[in-house]
Amino acid sequence: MVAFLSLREAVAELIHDGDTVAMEGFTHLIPFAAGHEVIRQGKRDLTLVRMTPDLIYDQMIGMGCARKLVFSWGGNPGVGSLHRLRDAVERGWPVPLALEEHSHAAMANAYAAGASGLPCAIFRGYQGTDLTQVNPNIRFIECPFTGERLAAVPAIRPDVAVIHAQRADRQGNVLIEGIVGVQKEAVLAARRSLVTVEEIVDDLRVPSPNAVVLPHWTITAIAEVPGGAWPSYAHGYYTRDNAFYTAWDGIARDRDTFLAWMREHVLDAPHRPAVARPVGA
Amino acid sequence: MVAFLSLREAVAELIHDGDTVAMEGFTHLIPFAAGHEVIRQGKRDLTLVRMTPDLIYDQMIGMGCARKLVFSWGGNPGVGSLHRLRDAVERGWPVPLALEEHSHAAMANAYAAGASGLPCAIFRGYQGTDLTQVNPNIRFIECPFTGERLAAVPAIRPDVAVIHAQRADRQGNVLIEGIVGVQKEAVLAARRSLVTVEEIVDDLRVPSPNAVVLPHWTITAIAEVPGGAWPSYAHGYYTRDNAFYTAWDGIARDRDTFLAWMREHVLDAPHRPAVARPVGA
Amino acid sequence: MEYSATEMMTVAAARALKDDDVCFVGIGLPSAACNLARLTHAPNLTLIYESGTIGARPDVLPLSIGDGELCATALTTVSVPEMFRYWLQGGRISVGFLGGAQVDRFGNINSTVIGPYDRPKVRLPGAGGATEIATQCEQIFIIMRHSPRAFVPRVDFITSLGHGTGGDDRRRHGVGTLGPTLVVTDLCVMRPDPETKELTVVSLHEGVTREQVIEQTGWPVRFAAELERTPPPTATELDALRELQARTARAHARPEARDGGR
Amino acid sequence: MEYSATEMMTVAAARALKDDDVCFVGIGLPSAACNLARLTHAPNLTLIYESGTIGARPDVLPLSIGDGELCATALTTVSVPEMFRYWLQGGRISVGFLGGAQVDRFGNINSTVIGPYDRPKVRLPGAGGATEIATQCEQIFIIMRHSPRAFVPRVDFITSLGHGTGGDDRRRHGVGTLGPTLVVTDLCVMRPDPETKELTVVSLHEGVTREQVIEQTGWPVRFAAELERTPPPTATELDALRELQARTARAHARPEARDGGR
Repeated sequence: MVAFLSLREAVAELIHDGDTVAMEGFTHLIPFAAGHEVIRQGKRDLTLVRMTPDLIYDQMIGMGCARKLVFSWGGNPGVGSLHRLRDAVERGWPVPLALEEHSHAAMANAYAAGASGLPCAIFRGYQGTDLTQVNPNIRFIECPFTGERLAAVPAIRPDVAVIHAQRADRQGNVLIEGIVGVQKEAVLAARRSLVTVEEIVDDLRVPSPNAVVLPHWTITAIAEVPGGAWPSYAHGYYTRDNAFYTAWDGIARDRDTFLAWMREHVLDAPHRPAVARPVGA
Repeated sequence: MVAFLSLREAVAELIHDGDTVAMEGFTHLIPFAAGHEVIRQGKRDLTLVRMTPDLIYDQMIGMGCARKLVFSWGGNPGVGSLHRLRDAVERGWPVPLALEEHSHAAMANAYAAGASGLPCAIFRGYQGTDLTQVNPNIRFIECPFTGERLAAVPAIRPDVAVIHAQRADRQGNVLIEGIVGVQKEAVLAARRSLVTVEEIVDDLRVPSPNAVVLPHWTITAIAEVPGGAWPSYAHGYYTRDNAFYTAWDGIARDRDTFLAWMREHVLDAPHRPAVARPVGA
Repeated sequence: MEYSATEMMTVAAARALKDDDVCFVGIGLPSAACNLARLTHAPNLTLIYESGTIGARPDVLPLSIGDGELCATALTTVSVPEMFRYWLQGGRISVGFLGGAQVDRFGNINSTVIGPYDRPKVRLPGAGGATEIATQCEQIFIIMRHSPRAFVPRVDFITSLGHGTGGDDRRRHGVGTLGPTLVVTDLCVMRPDPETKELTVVSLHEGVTREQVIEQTGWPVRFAAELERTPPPTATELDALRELQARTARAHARPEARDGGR
Repeated sequence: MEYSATEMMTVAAARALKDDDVCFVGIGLPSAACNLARLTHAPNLTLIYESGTIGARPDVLPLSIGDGELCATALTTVSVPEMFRYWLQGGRISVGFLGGAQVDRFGNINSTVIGPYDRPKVRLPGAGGATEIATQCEQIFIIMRHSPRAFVPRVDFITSLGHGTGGDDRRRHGVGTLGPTLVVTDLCVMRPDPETKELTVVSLHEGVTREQVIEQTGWPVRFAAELERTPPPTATELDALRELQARTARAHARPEARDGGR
């Protein structure tokens, strides 16, 4: 039965030190507020899984929550590097970060395999790339009909999936609309799931019979967190704060500036999503 | 470039004797009018692929269009047997019919593999069933990570996919809504594709950014055929003619009654979809 | 209140479903039982049809697995590949509800052929979703009319694995789910013996004798030591079922109007 | 009309796209070139971003691969697994448009690390979609600024296979697509030699000398026998590009209003 909890309660109950956590949202609907709560609660030794680590994992890595990152593209989209991710990888600050590195195709297939209850995914990929030299979780099988060599990766089965969505109804059914990324797959692949939503409503207002809807019995907990995807966006609610993404480059480049920003906007600001604040730096 | 053709032209140009043809639509949006045109044009030696052969393949098989059927459930849903299919299998009338028989899970995965450009699909299935004894296209592989034995089937890659959809816009983009079955996969898996639609419109009226839409550059030909899914149905246009499905049992049970019905409603009724006619028998 | 054996069977099957079950529904008898459960004691029961409809709440019973009524009343409708990959194989279904032409003493089901595969006496519809429903749902309920032709010592063709050759044979096929835990017929309720997995009569419907069951079963059927009597249908159950069947008959007989849009 | 080297590069890249191409678009320079093509000679060009947006027609350039503008203007938006399975791996894309940190003489691209993988000098973002874009699109166009650090004899890490070690090495990896057929830089246009597959300068932009290209290339670069001059940007091209860039700058600088819905 889905539980309607506060964000603080939900993160405390669902996410434990050492867990494998997938916080998904492909550019859109990134669960930033939930990431900030993970930081405030001082979670440690997480294995973070995410196709595009983005600012949310830059912040969590910079605050020392993670010991391993499974990913396929780790940048600030259209801006440049994730400086906290690089600092952790290149200089072990604040703690060393192990990497398991894939391509998007591999991660997307691995999530789909996780949602499908399969142990692995097969796809045509990874030919001629050096990624096969540095990631032992990339293997190959032969098609039993054609003999073609196909890539295989293990399914992603996180302990917890965390996503942000537009809205839930009072039964706990959730609607996701727009760029839907791998969120449905992440929730279905995970043992537990937390969905933060812009609003909880009487009528889910599903636009079509084929809309992306997660039934309540696939979700562990829902927390209403308006603005919970800022500085990413929620289609139909608010747009992406591209200016903040650009500003983050300056904030995150330096350890002290970063820590000051995190203190002011996350650590000392419990429970209030950062959305209402002016762009920092 | 998608071609807007009459149904007669489209079937003549796209479907050739000996082709492998997948006419899909899972209970909903079954392309009956296109099937009738195939019968009228006297196509022969087709390998027919379809998860649920339904009345459409019962008619085509009964009229001698097919030499092989790849399928997973061959009945008149909720009514009983497909008598023409059984007559072809059990007594070779009007021509013998070879069967390649799967489960739904296998066919659905095989279509998805075809759409994905893969040579095969893997899934967890077929354990302990005798289907593995009668279908050499069911094989097994080992997961390279866990050693688990997983079923494998070849991808479905038809020469032609034929589907019926609600509407197309004048560029040839197609909207499918409701029970969407494996139609998108069938079109993407096929070398050529024919989409019959209820109407061609200026504005596709897409209900959501995540609606099921086939871009025009994935389709070979579009034919406007209002009522083209009757006696199945088109969500938003007309409902399923369950009474006709029930009546079909009596029509198809006997070779002569069947031939008489086909003559009156299909062979001698070129180009007019049967939708407007009263239920036969 | 008088009732038919089919009504008793449908009611007994419906009762086995719990309010929080997620049920993969076959067409025909399973669909009637599942919807009866939803209309009586299990209003939150989630019904999933292999056509892709999740959380369907049909007002009338569908004739096919994909009637418009299912999609129109569902929470959401997904593609068929997604249904079999994310929902069934993904391990999300608690109960798979199946029928078939033959079931054997170990709960294996045949819906493919009577007689040899290459020269069938009767060509049946085939597997559909049943092969993987049988192995991927947490447990399987079977509903079938009792007859010696249907309840056979060994099915002619295993379409859907039950308990195989009995005992832990199911495990030997690499299948971790429970398999058939319940068979409801028009005469009785059967469950697999905990050890041998042979289907055993645990409850006789009102007015049914052991002899009748023995006569209608193709193997020397066993009875539980503490054989129960199935409680007869209540008035509430019968009313709900009959209203559902009446609505359904009216809906399917009607040559339906095309609702235009053109 | 005056123009910058970056403008020349973007225009030259845009020109390579045809009206009926289906283009998988990387963010940054590729996105600018693809949208310029769409706004000039190729109005029907289909742009696909890996976020799942098919047929996007953004009015301003997206900062990320998944800005709301892409979804709002797209024909349809699919899930990311579907994008990589049905659309990219499905063989539906005619041109993949990539950038990177390093490209080598055989068109292999590095966007992973400078230096050794375990002790990187610079940790780059990584593959993203590029690894499979490089092998699954019919052909690949590369757009990168020319410098000896970027145009290297051999990339430190092959993120995206180009022509491997040259010749038919790509085939030896089981890859049947054409791979990089065009490299556009701020100095010139390069194409692989038909035999050796070594990137060869086929056209110099206006005002650029052979010496400049030699200086900015990390290997002894070859020039085509019939070396062409890239036609300079037309006023139409420059106007369209500058208006696009100006709209984009305004849009991204603005702290955007939340548009409510509640």
